[in-house]
Formats: sequence, structure tokens, C-alpha cells
Amino acid sequence: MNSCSITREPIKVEEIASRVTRPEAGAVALFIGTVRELTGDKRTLYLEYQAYEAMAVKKLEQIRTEIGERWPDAQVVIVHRIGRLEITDIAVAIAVSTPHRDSAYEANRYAIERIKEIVPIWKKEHWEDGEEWIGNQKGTQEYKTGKPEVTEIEN
Amino acid sequence: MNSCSITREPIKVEEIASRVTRPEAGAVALFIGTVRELTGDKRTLYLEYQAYEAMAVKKLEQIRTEIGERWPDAQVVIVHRIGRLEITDIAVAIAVSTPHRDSAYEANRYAIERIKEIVPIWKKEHWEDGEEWIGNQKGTQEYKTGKPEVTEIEN
Amino acid sequence: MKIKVLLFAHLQEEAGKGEVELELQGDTVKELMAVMEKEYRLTRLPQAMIAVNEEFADEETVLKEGDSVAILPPVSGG
Amino acid sequence: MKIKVLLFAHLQEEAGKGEVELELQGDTVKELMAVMEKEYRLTRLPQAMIAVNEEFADEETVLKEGDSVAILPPVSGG
Repeated sequence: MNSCSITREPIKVEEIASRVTRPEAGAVALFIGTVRELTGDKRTLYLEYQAYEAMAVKKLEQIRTEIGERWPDAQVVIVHRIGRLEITDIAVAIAVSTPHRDSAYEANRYAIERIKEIVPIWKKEHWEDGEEWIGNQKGTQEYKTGKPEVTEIEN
Repeated sequence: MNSCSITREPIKVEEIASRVTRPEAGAVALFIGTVRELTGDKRTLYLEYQAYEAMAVKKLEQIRTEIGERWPDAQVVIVHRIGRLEITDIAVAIAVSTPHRDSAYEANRYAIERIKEIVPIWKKEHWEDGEEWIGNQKGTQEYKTGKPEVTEIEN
Repeated sequence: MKIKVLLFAHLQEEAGKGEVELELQGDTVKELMAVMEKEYRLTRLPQAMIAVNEEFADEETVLKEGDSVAILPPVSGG
Repeated sequence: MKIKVLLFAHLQEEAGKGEVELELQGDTVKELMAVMEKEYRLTRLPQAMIAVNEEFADEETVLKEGDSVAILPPVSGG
């Protein structure tokens, strides 16, 4: 099963959830990132997402592998949408199923933090008075080595 | 909007998620509790959920209120299913939307822990060789006062 | 006085019904619980929570005519 | 040697295209970056990550004919 993907189509939550649902799992944690209208006092009209697709899929799969090492019981599906997205559209959906809920929440949280670190996807915000490609939102770190550092996730 | 409910019908994840989706929110955390086949070495055939419905809805609404006090930005929907549930059926769905993801995860986690403490719902496990109403799964505490204690949630 | 008592989960099965009406001598939850234990042979009552008119109460809670008392085994929803 | 360079986000807009082929004098990512900066007036390159053939690399990475080098501004997915 191809469990991580980049899509141009609307993301269906039900479908993502059902792909990790299984008899062994008692918990499914889902995270849905949606397009927010206001950031500070700026009103977004719409967003544009761009990906380095081949590498983005590889990096999403890497995150799945990392989760498999830390939470061997987890099953993970990640889908990220690209192209033009309107307010409230789903940009990313992460589903994690596990036998017990602790690890579903933890692994899910791990996935979104890692996506924001290593997956080559960018968003451009479009406002009434301009537009801008958004940089790293986890702080304005410079990648001195050219590589993102592997950081431990703080819960 | 009646945001917490007890239902006898299958829970639709898409519908629950859409009820908290809004322009102010950038994050939706969903938790789905499903019927697990194996608990230890016991194989469950199906579950039966029973609720003290009027009070259960009140207590779910109380949890919504508690979340509103701790995470004022959060919008919450909780739906719990009762009756006979088969393996992989959804027993409970919790959706929390917030502007930023931290509080969505935290508030969602808070909700499921509180549900397991104060909402009068019981499950009966049916196995091949018997059946049993399941007691408190958060430890075998006795309620000496007759009331559940209000405990802080450990993350 | 007349009190309506609601039973759930294993208590409901032990009593053979989910709702009983009883004429209570005394006026506290504690006295009501003693009657229930004796008349219906209910088990694991010390683990139960009590709700009076859908709000958590305790053994000292004083009842009045027409109250609805629910005896709630430890919950296992979610 | 011939190297394919992929550009994204603001870099793509500054270059006016997402992909360029260039004939590189030298063989490290660092040398390639210097050429890109000079020829395409790309900004904020010090913040960029580098990938060679879809895997993260760094300035010292040695390139070979036919490699695909992607210059990745800080990511903002999710």
C-alpha cells in the first residue's frame, strides 16, 4: 500500500482514517492541517502549495519509517495536498493507528513536526495587498550544513 | 449547535471533522476510538455499549466547557456511539479545532481522558467463552466519596 | 418517601431491571444503598459512583421525594 | 560537467524557471551554489537546504555528471 502521497485533489478524512483502521488498533489519531484565514492581523485570500514531489514522497516515507522504529505498533498514512487551496481546505492529513491511544497521539505529533522540518513542500500566502513564499515556521534557523538537523521532538 | 451527543448510528469521521472546521482554525486534531479485537490474549467478538444517556450528554458538555476554560480558542465536538459495535467500528470520535496545533492535540487528549473518568458509559466485552462489563480502565480506584476525583491530566 | 433508582451495566443485570422505585425509610444516599444491596444483592457497590438527578453526589447527600438516584459502576466508555 | 539544478518557491520565481542545466567548472555543491547566486541573482541562499538526487547533501558534497541538485528554501508544508 502506498501510504504517503502528494495530491492535487481534495483530501477525504474518512478515507485516510479508514486506511489505518484495523482489528489490532483501538485508537486512531488524526491531524488535519487546514488553511487559516488570519495569521496575526493578515487576512489570507488563498494559499498555493508547491512540492519537490519525488523527494517529498520519499521524505514522507522516511517519517513513516522513523515512526515504525519508535512506535512499532503504529500504522501511518500521510497525505499532503499541493496547488491552490482555499480557506478551510485541508492541506495535510496524518492518520496513525495503534493498539492504545498514547502512542497514536505521540506518533501523530511526531509526524507533523517532522513534516515541517524535512519534507520539501512550500506555501505561498496570497493576501489582498501582496503575496509571499513562507519560510521555515519553526524558527528562522539557517542550515549551515545544508541539511536539516535531526532534532528530538519536545512534547 | 448541539456539539456533544450519544448516538446509535455509525459515526462519520468526515462529518465530525467538518463540524469544527472554520476559517479561524489551522489545526484539527481528531481522536477515534475503535473496537479492538485483541486485549491481551482475549479475542473480542463484539462490544456492547450502554449509557446513562441524559447524564452522559451533560458530562460530555461539561468536558467541552472545561476545554473552553483551558483552551479558549478551541472548538470541540464529541460523539459516542452505544449499542452493539463490531470489531473496527468507531465507539467515540473527538474533534478539536484551534488556530495552532499545540492546543488541538492537548485539548483532544484532555477530552478522551476525561471521558474515561466522568462520562457514564459502560462497555461489555463479548468473547467466545463469556462476557463481562468492563470496569474502570484507568486503574481500579474506589470512589470513596461517591464522586470521581478531578485529576490533572498527565501529558 | 418514593425514590427512583437507575441501574447500569452489571448492576442492571443483577437486579434484572434498569429502574426500580422504592419507598425509602431514611433520607440519605447511604441508606438507599443499604436497601439496594440487601434487596437486590448487588455486587461491587463500593466501587460505584452515585448521581442524584444526573449530577454526581455522595453517600451523605440528602434525598427528597421524587429524586432520581443513579448507581454508576466505574465507567468504561471511550 | 553537466548538472541539472531544480529550484523551488521564491528561488524558482527569481530564476524565472524551475529547472536549469549548467556546465559546472569544479565539482562541489559549494561551487555550484556560487554559480547560481551569480548567474541568477538568487536571494536567501544561505538559508537553503541542498538535495542531490533527492537526498539531503551539504556544501562539501562532490557532484558527478548527470546529478540532479535541488536548492530547497526552508520548508513550510503542513
